[in-house]
Amino acid sequence: MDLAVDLQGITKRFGAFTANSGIDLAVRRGEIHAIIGENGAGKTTLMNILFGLLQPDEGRIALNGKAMVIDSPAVAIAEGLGMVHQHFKLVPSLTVADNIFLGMEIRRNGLIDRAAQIERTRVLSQKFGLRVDPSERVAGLSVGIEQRIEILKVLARDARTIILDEPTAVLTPQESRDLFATLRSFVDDGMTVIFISHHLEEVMEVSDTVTVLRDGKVVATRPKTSLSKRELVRLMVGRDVSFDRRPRGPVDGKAALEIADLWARDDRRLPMLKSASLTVRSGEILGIAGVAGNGQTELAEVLSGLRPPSHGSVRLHGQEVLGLAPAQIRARGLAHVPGDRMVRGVDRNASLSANMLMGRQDKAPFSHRGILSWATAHAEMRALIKRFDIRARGPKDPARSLSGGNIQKVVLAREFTAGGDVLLIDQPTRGVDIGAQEAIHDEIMRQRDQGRAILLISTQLDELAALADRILVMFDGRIMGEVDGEAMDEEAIGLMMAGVDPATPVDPSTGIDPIGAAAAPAFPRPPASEEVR
Amino acid sequence: MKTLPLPSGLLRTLAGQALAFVIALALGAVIILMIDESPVAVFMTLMRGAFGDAEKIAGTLLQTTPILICGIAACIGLRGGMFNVGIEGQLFLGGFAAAWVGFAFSLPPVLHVLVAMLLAVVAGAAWVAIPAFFRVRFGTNEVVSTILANYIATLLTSYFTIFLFKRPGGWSETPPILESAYLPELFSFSRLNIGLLIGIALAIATALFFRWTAKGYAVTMVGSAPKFAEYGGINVRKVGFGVLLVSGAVGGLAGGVETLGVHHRFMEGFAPGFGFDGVIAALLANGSPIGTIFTALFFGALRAGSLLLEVDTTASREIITVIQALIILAVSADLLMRRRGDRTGERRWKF
Amino acid sequence: AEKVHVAAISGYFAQGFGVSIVNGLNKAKTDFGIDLKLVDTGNRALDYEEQFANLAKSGQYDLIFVMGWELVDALQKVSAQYPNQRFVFIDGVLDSKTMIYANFAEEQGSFIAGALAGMVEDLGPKFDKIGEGKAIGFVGGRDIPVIRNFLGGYEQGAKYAAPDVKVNSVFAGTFDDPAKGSELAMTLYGQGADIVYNVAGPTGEGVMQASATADKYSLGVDIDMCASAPGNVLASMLKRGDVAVYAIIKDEVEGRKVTPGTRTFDLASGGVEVKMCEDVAAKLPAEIKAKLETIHKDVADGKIKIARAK
Amino acid sequence: MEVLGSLFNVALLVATIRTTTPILLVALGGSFTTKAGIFNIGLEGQMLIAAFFAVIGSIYTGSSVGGLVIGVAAALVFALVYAVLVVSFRANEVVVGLALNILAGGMTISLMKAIFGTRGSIVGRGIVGLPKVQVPGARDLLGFNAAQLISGYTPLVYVAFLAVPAMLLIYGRTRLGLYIRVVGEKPEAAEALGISIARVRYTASLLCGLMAGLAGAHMSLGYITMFTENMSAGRGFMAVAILIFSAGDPLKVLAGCLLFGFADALSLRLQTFGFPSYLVLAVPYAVALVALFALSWRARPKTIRETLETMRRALSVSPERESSSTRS
Ligand SMILES: Nc1ncnc2c1ncn2[C@@H]1O[C@H](COP(=O)(O)OP(=O)(O)OP(=O)(O)O)[C@@H](O)[C@H]1O
Ligand SMILES: Nc1ncnc2c1ncn2[C@@H]1O[C@H](COP(=O)(O)OP(=O)(O)OP(=O)(O)O)[C@@H](O)[C@H]1O
Ligand SMILES: [Mg+2]
Ligand SMILES: [Mg+2]
Repeated sequence: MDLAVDLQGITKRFGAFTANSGIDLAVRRGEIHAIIGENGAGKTTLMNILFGLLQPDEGRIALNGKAMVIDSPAVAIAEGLGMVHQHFKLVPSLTVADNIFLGMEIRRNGLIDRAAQIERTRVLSQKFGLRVDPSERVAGLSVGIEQRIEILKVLARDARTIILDEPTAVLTPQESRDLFATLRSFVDDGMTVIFISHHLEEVMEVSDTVTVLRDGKVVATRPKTSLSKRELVRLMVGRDVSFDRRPRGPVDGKAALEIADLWARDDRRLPMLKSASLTVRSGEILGIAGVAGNGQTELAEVLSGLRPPSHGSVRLHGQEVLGLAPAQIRARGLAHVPGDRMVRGVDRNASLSANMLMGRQDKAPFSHRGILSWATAHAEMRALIKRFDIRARGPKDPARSLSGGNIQKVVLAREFTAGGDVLLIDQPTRGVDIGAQEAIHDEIMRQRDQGRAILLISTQLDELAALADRILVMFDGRIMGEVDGEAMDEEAIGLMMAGVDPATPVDPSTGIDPIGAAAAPAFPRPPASEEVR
Repeated sequence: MKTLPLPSGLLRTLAGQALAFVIALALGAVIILMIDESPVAVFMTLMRGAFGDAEKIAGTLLQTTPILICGIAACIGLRGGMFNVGIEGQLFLGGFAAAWVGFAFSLPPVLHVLVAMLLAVVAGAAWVAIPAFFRVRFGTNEVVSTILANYIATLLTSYFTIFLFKRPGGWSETPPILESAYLPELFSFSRLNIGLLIGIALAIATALFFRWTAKGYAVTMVGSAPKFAEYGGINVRKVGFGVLLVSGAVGGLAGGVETLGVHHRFMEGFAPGFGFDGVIAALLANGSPIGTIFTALFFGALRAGSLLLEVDTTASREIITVIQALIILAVSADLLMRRRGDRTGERRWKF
Repeated sequence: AEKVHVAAISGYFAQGFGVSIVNGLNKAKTDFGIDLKLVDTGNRALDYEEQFANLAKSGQYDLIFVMGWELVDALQKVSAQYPNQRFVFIDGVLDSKTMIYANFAEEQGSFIAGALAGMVEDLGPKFDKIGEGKAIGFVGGRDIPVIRNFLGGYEQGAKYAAPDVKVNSVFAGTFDDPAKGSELAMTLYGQGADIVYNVAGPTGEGVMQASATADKYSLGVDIDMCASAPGNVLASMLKRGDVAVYAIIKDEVEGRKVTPGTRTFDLASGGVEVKMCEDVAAKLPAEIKAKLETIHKDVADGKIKIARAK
Repeated sequence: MEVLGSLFNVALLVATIRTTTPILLVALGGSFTTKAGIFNIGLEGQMLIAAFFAVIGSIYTGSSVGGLVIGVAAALVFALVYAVLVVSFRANEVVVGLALNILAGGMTISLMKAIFGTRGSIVGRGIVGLPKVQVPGARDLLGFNAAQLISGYTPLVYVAFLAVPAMLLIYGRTRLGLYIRVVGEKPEAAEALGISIARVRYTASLLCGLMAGLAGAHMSLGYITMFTENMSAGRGFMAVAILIFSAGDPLKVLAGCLLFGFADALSLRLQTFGFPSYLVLAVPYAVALVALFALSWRARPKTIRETLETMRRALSVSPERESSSTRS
């Protein structure tokens, strides 16, 4: 057999945690080989080992039939391997051409020959149909273009085997389709593609062979044709799962959270939230769908007081809260599960109790006249560990010793018990295993049934389909339209996520553009926020 | 290698520090040999100079006091994520302010001390206020701004001392403070005064504050995870500003203690280097106030020991500076710590 | 006779006056075979008292020489605790009655140096390296009383010799930054000064070197600095610490036990003197040398009274 | 007017060039580490140790070049220790930097005492200083006054100022410069392309040591010809301050150093007009501090300004919503 990549018995441990355990992977030349698995299954780790960014503790690697020790990406690159990383690795202050030729600069008389690099980039770009402006700086380019640059970077190194780690997570469905066409053309040219995803549809659409990872082990490697979607899910998760819609009663509460004509800028000071208006009622789950980086983060941050708004109004139970400090907004009844849990949600080095204490360090029974009662905090944390089924040894464990999913549960536990009756939940199950996902969904439904108003931001449509009463779709900082949760039309949502207007946009009525967004250049989306720092 | 559970992790840290220590001492011994002295004699003299008798021990504690208080000032900043390297300047201003109250006003005994201390504290806080403001408002690097402020503070206090308040006919120093402003001494045979107790009490109070109060919790969180703290409703800027002010205030207090407890006046070149020693003591103790008691004691012992060294051997006292620097370097390398998998390294210091 | 044990303690052994003291001590050591211990105080006021106590407590030193005003408080305290220990305080007189004082009249020497500078200025451009306007300069280390005393003598001397001469004085704020000393001197030369007197330790060395760069004149201090910038150093105002300590130790060694009291080392007794540099002196008109002799005599005799700075 | 004339003249510019040079050399060295993402507070120590060994080297080899080489070598050793601890051992860069500063101070004094039997300063004793370079024809072409500006300095003065364009070229056009920038800005990107972060940071540290070494040698063999305790006198710390607000860009470093050098030269002059020395001596530090504050103040409030501005616009359009946007 003609193998481009042959991994045998790869094992990688991070401390006591085994991320890859005895993995065998054989990738034939000229195929698209998908690797799928849950978050944390070990996909990125495996690819980093293959690419020389990590060293395996055990196992053997052979490329193109040659046994190799890949102790640096340089070795992998020399052997014709290229990798497009899950988190892009471009240097913002450099131009597109500089980025592409970084590490293999074209030089004349010892100096970098910029003109030649730009020319070569242009040629490459044309040859592969990946359009970029070679002399533009990368800072400020959209994610889609950044991805093109990453692919060009790989191609410029004459890669014959390309690894793409979750390339579609930040793309719209349409952009994804373009990418797949490009990948196909690569394979037609005799190249090999390894493609990581946990989106079943994509895998079924483009791959020739599928390898499924679970808990750091290979559970199956099969030709796609022999697989059904249902089987794939079972392999990934280890049992049948259905994101069936949760049963629910009617919504009849009063308006708890009202947002009107809200505008805000992102970190680059570009308008990123444009005239958003919405209302969430008590006992209702309002879902926000959209590709990551379309203003959802900004919306959540403005609501919780973490980002200065430019304009608009936010009312909690009829009271204006826009512009108040986070603590004041919390005091008025908003609880917030942040999307970026490692940075915003916890202090990784603090104990679980200390993490639970955040926001209530001034309140009884945890503190009396400013003196903390750690005993109470530990007791409370112990109770939460039980109630939310958090896998931890005890309340004094540092947060960093927990897995991502369990850290998420700590955050949820804290926020759900914080006493707020409006819950702002951003990506509740990102990086959470399936079992825990169900538990979290149960908990969210329980909160709804208790009459809380819930604003649920998620990039996973099936999650929204299972939970939301209504779904709004965001694109480019605007709310594109609304879909009823009962009869969710995925096609319509997909179009709106890609910026296609279903009918008329929601509220351009006033015609006012208070922050000059219209005048601003078509501005790019920031890359998806990095989850682990 | 497996991750070891906490106790043995601590053990390894301690073993690592001990190893670092031994290496530093060995290097120090080599250097001592190079300058033609016997390392054994030098180390023995150091020990005798630091702990030889009650007076020597008191001398060690006397040296420890300002390092300790400055170290606590640094710890407070470090806990809140602020790197106050300007303690030296705060010390000078605090020292001057206390002296001024001490000689310019005549007050009843206890009150006099309290007022002088209060002004020292205010002066220290005021001196860090502008760097602190720019740090929290505009992100101006506090390390650099406080270092620059040190130079200005030293020159400014010299100016006050020599041009405005010079003791007539004397060296460049202010008039002596009145006896009512003296800090009580602990023993008849030493200048050691209740400043040491103030320092230890402050260390314990600071440790308790961080561990057991809601405010201390907020400061710790701002220091270790500022975005999390912000999200949790803590006013990060206010806390950061407050932390620097308090850190500066404690730096000023250190100056006040030196003035009222030891020198009983302010003079040019009043207490050079104690601010930096304090910062390093705090860093070596990893920002722990209790740990700083021990690192400060260690530095104090080295300094006190070196005074005898100069008299009893021909080695220069500066050899102590060399050994001290070697120890800091060796300890900072954390020899037995496992290096993490990521090779990109930290961009900024972390505690 | 018994061997004499001597200790000396100061933070300034590395600087001009301190160097001359060390020279005197070493000479005494060679000549008399005394036991000598030098202790450097460093710059932390907190340390001084322990350092004195360490020396005094050992009881083995017949005489302990002390130099530096910042040590005064610690010295007086320890001296009170060990009244039998004889301390020799160099360069000043304190209240304590149990100490020996070696006092220098640096204002007298500086007066002569100033007078010399004034007279050379008076020669005007017809003398090598002297410019139009009559201006001379002074670079001090830190702005402290002793240095002011030098400056005072220098100014009085210059005005005495040439009433219309302008004296520009600056301070480096430190004794340890020769680069700054050089820059200050360059500034003074640039502003028309032809002769600059330094009283600034290592900082002053920068002044001497600057006089070579600018090709103007400088005046050295404490020790003979003619070699620092040959051809550009007019003279050095020597403050003979070496003479003083040597004389005191000599008395002790020869059995004339040194007792508490003040010994003054002035122009008359050779404690301060102005040493001309040969190369430049050779070019000076004879009448200047003669006049300088007269002034020297008048100062030494007390005919010319010089105010001390306080 | 006359006062101004005697204050601002060619001599002031010449003095500025002299006072700027040592800081410029050391700050340009720091630029390498800053760009490579290392905060190097140990410049002061590298400079001091180089100044000392340059003098030692000059005495032993009897030549100024020998002194220069040995001084730079000493700074390189310090830079190497710094790199080993910070890059390989991941030690806290501030602790290591401060400790190396202390080490340099203690070592120079101890060695001085061991070698020369005294501490304090080394003057004479056969130290050979660097020669002054007379630019040929400068006086004929430019006249005496202007010629002073470009001629008659020791070689390292020219090196310092020529290093600025050289470093622009290094950062802009060479592979090493590119890698240094990338490693500082986005280490992951470098790592993913097989560029060794450690190697680049070591290189940057050593280049920094080289320049700091030149700065030190300039202090003791060029600016003046002697060594004295602590003779770097805070210039390394000034350089660090300049590096912070210039982010290591050579042109901004030059501007910052000139500003400081000018403030220094000017403050020395102000003394001759009767200002108290202690206050005047604080001027350069105050200038640096104010510059630091002013630049960070300028850099930051854009967000604030913009938000305020958009809010004002929004308010003028829909005044009834006035109460809503009050956060600044
Ligand atoms: N450097 C590291 N140190 C410790 N644990 C790590 C490290 N890198 C990864 N892990 C852990 O290894 C496991 C596998 O991580 P990996 O990134 O390979 O998952 P993945 O399958 O790519 O997930 P995702 O779909 O979220 O990208 C996770 O639990 C992760 O937390
Ligand atoms: N993979 C790498 N990782 C880190 N640094 C590198 C890497 N490759 C080159 N460098 C650094 O970049 C600098 C320039 O390298 P280069 O290969 O251009 O040197 P050179 O061969 O002397 O140059 P030239 O071939 O143009 O004469 C060197 O300092 C080198 O250390
Ligand atoms: Mg991954
Ligand atoms: Mg004196």
